[in-house]
Amino acid sequence: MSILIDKKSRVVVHGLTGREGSFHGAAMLEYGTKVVAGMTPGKGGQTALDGKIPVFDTVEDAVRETGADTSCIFVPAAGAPDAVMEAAAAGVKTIFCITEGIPALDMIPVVALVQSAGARLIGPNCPGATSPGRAKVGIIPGSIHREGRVGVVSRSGTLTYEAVQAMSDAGIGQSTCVGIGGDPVIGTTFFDILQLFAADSETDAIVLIGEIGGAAEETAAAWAAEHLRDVPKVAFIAGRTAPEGKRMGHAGAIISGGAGTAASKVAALEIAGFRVAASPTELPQLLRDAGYRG
Amino acid sequence: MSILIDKKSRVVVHGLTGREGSFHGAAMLEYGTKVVAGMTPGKGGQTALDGKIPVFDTVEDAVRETGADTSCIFVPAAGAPDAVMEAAAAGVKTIFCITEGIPALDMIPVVALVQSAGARLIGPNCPGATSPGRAKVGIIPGSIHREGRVGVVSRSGTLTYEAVQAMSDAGIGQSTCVGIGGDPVIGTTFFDILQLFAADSETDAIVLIGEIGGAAEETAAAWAAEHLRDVPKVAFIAGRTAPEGKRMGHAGAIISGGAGTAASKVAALEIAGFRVAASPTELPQLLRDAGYRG
Amino acid sequence: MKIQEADAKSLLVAQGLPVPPWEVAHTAVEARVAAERFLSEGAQQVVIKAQVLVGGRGKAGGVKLAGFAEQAELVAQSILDLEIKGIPVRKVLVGPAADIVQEVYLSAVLDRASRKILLMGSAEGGVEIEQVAAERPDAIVTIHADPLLGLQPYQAREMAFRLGLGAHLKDAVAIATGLVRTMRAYDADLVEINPLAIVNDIGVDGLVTQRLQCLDAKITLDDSALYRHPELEALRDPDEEDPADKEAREAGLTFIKLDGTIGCMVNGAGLAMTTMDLVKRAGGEPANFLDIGGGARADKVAEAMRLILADPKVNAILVNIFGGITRGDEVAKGLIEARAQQSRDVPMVVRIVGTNAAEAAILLEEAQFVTAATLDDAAAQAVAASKAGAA
Amino acid sequence: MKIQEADAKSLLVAQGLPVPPWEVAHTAVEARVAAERFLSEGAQQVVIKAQVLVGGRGKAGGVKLAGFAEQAELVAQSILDLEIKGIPVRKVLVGPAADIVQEVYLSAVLDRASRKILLMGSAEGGVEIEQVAAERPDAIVTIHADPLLGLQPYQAREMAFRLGLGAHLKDAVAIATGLVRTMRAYDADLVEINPLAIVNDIGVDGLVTQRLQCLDAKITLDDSALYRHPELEALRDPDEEDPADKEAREAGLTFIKLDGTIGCMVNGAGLAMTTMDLVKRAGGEPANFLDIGGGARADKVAEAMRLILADPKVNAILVNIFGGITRGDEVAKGLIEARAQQSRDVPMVVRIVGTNAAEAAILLEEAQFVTAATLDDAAAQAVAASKAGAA
Repeated sequence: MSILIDKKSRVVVHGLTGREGSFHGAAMLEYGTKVVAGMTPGKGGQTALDGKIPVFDTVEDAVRETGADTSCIFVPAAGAPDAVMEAAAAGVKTIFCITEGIPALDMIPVVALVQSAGARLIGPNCPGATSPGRAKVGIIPGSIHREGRVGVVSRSGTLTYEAVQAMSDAGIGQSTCVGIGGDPVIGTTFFDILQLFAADSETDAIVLIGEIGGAAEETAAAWAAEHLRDVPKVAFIAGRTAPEGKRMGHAGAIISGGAGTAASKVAALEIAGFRVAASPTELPQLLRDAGYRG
Repeated sequence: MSILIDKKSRVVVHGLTGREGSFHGAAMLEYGTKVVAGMTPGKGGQTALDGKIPVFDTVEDAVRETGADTSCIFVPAAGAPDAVMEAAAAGVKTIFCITEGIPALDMIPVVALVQSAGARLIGPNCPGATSPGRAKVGIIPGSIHREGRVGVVSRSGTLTYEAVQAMSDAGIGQSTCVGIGGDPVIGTTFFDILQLFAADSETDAIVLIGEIGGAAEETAAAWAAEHLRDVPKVAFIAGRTAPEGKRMGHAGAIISGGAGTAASKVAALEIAGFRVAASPTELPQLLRDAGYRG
Repeated sequence: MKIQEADAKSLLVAQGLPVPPWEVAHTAVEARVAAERFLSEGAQQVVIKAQVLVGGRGKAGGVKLAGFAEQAELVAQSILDLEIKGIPVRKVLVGPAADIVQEVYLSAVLDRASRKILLMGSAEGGVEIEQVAAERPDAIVTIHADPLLGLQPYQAREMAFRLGLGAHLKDAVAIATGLVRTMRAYDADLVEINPLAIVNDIGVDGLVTQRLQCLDAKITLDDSALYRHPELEALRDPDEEDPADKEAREAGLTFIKLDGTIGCMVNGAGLAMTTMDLVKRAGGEPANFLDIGGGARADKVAEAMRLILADPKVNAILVNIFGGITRGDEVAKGLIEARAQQSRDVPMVVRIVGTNAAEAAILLEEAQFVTAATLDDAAAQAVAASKAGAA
Repeated sequence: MKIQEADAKSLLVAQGLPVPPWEVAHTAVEARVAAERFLSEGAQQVVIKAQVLVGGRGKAGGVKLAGFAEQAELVAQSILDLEIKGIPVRKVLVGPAADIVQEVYLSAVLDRASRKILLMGSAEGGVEIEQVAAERPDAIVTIHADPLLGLQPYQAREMAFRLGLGAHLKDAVAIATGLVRTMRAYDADLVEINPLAIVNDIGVDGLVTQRLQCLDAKITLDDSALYRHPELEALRDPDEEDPADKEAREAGLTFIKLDGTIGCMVNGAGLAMTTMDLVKRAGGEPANFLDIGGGARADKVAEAMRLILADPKVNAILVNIFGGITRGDEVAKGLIEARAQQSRDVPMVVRIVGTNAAEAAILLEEAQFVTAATLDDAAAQAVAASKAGAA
């Protein structure tokens, strides 16, 4: 099954006619993703990606004309919250917001509205998701993946690639890899993704890649301790050497008031039965140690 | 059963220590309503109605200490929307807002929030409701009622009293009388109340008292035509002589662009099987004509 | 509260919306001066529009063009001589006539049914929206603003595309968003632009560009919210408010003058309308709608009586009070007091039921008032008295 | 972005919150002049507070009272001589010392877990909220603002009552509402008042009244939102920002200076932290956090290299690039260019994988760079080089 995206996902790319949108839109298409529409207000009626993909003025038009059910948003920070709301209002069920640098307070009403619309938002400031061999949405390089049965969830971008590459090199494939984003206010948390993996018949083990800041890893760990007791699960936490009070690149990666440290996250994960790697390269071995035979 | 309120309803009166709140609070108590609390910020710890009723600073306190499940709001227009939201957030399930003169746009978010909290708002600018012999909430004089099995719903105040008095005088009692309020944006419409009456085992007939403005009577009539086919139902519409473009006292009572006329409402009701009275005094006879034998 | 087109345009301008310039003229000479200004600034023609708070100005001859200043004076005079739906035209708006490429309709309105703000548009501008709604409902685009967050940019874009304004996307979005902002800024029930037009604009360099402009504006304010916009009270047009309405408003009464002979004094808006309806049904004509409100005391009753009697056509009075909050004896006292002071003697039928009705009955009997037990009776008696007075 | 107490107070004042007056002094003499002013205006004592962007000023001796002007000068000098958590004190805030009746804690903070604004209060003011949270979590009152409508008046009232501020209800509501408004007005992550105090206020008539005042203020701004508040950029304190951080910011890089010897250049924040962690694990000390971002081109790489080498402690460099958006060959070109221009020769270990890694490998080999295949390897090599350099 995989989670979030699969061969049937029909993707509308917001900003497909832009620089990033066209580059990654083409990569998605090449990977085999059903990119069915582009959305750029004022360019409705045109086509993109060498004439292969129709472009619409509104998401509503895109949904009606192409049956799009998944959004991939590449619009600038000032317009991205509106883009998410437009997608949710048009009935899109899974919305990936790749855009980084969105003011955190802007996302508060957006997250609430998306929830009440019954949709799911991944991100913002996330690399997207790949269900290897099926489809990818976002900017994760398709080449690093290998088909398999380990679910990967991460707050990071390139660090995720590092971990996934290490797994693929070791012969361990993935059911779905999801980057949930490094911002303080995101639509989907570790906790949400673990729930989805728990319910996925094609995911047999979990890799969680966290970082300093907040308490999302701890919350997810507590849930996993109870509901993923017998599932092999490993983790990596970035930022053991990060100083307090500094934002480490991601808006959400900051230790404040002594909370959100790597140590507290590692401890919470270990208590919950995760094996925690000291380097991403250790993840494959730890998966084996945890009993994963895939 | 009656609808909205009954012997078990536990009422917190917002503004119980004020002039209107204390007058009508006392009348409710005298009628037998379980008035369990007052709410006036800054007067928490005091008592009202001759020491009989405790007063709280917040609705949350009132709910926790007294189990209040019904609010009756007498606070001024500027504070009433907040009072409604406070009640809904505190878990109150049925909220009567008697206050008149609330700007219409203020009520838009309030109605949406109350709905999402799973509560019901009656009003604003409404006289409340009485379930004769059981309880009354609001400002309808208790003396005009008679226990019985006719459900009365109205947008008006004194006109409702007139109609109810005529029914009581003719020996026709009421299950519940509800004034839904004369404002453009109200929490509960004719349509909602008809649904409640339809589901009420102790309501055998319907009296609907409408007035010019909007299309709420037409909407309710269309529903009643289908779902209350065999229920005796009568109506009265005020404003046959009202000129176009003037607000007839109620903020919502205005004919604009040729829509919302008494004639269109009477026609819609008659098509839906209502007998429409030319005077409130005719209502009892029309009920009999419609087959009501209560 | 309705406000004049010129005032509505001022509010739109304050919210940053594009409105062509205008001047208000109370005389034909003022209109000519204004026309001279606009013609000298490059306008090919000026438009002169009656400023009245009723619809259908165009059909009534209240909107005309003029190509030169003298013509503007003549046209303005002809409009100032008009009476539109009974309202004498006391002023006109003068502005440059637009070179219209395309007209659409756009409004933000409080939608009772959905309990949301509704953005409503139609690619057919310049005609009455009610007519479009009745004849071709599909031609109307409706978009509801989120009840909690308001109109979102994507909604404004969608409206722009559906009205065929894609070539003016940014401006159309700003205008649609601006209508809702205007609505919220002033607590309006309705902000209507009809037409919103794409116009040819000739620059100083002689080049023609196209842009969007709000050529007409209609705004209705929420009376209940005026307390928090004291500055808007100044937009109430004294020319078009009946002096009695104004007095009533200041006394805290709701009064609407009508054409009949039977003055009505009632507590409660629904009952007041019903009382009018029953007067009519009994063969009479109500002279007014008058709601004295809940809990009215003697002084308010006296003031209400004064207002009713100020209308010389009134030759009978019907008082109908159903006491709830209002106490019947208070009203009775007010009536007795008012009759003692009243300027002229008019037959009165009084019906007081509900709270303290018994006490009221004693007072009224002592003072020898004519009373009635039911509303139907009261209406019949008042009509009979009015007819006797007229005979 | 953190801002100084004095600047935070300015923002609160702009939002209408009650803050006692203050002056900022850069020298002891300036502090004395300010103290003279407040003492002459009736203050019994003045308070002098170090202005540094780190917590724990009080414990470090950075907050003191003075009863007369000369004492203020001495105290100010002693504070200006301090270094608090490594930050030299360059200025102090001087203000009248408040006569405190009761202290509470109140803040508005972005709560990630609930994805809402959280209003947080404690009847125990003046102490660190983290300490209260750890020791007596029940003493903390938390109220979440509605995600769509914001903090409602009833929520502010509830906070006021639960903090025991019922006697100052109106003011407490205005302050609580004002904190959230401040947060939204400036896109702050945190607006904290600690303490919010009931103070005795002696009027000109000598009568003592009690009122609420914000005695301290801490505001953290959302860096992502600074683009729409250009005026807030002026509040960035140049005294406390590392010049390298500033240069990096202006070049569009994310750079945080640390204490070690191994310069790190990485694409992506998570990977950059991981690279630092692995350097440490291999026995070295990272000199910086540096994220060159996605899609970085040659010029950005060269600028990043310049920043790293500007730190004289750096004696080895680790470049770790996982190409996704970023193209490995672009980075390789940038490195080659940078090395050609660099001021001093420092051993460098380069690891480039992902997009266009093969092309990068060819370029790097031609230019005779030391490369590594895995991150663990790269870290080990860099640490070895650093140790060799230090020896």
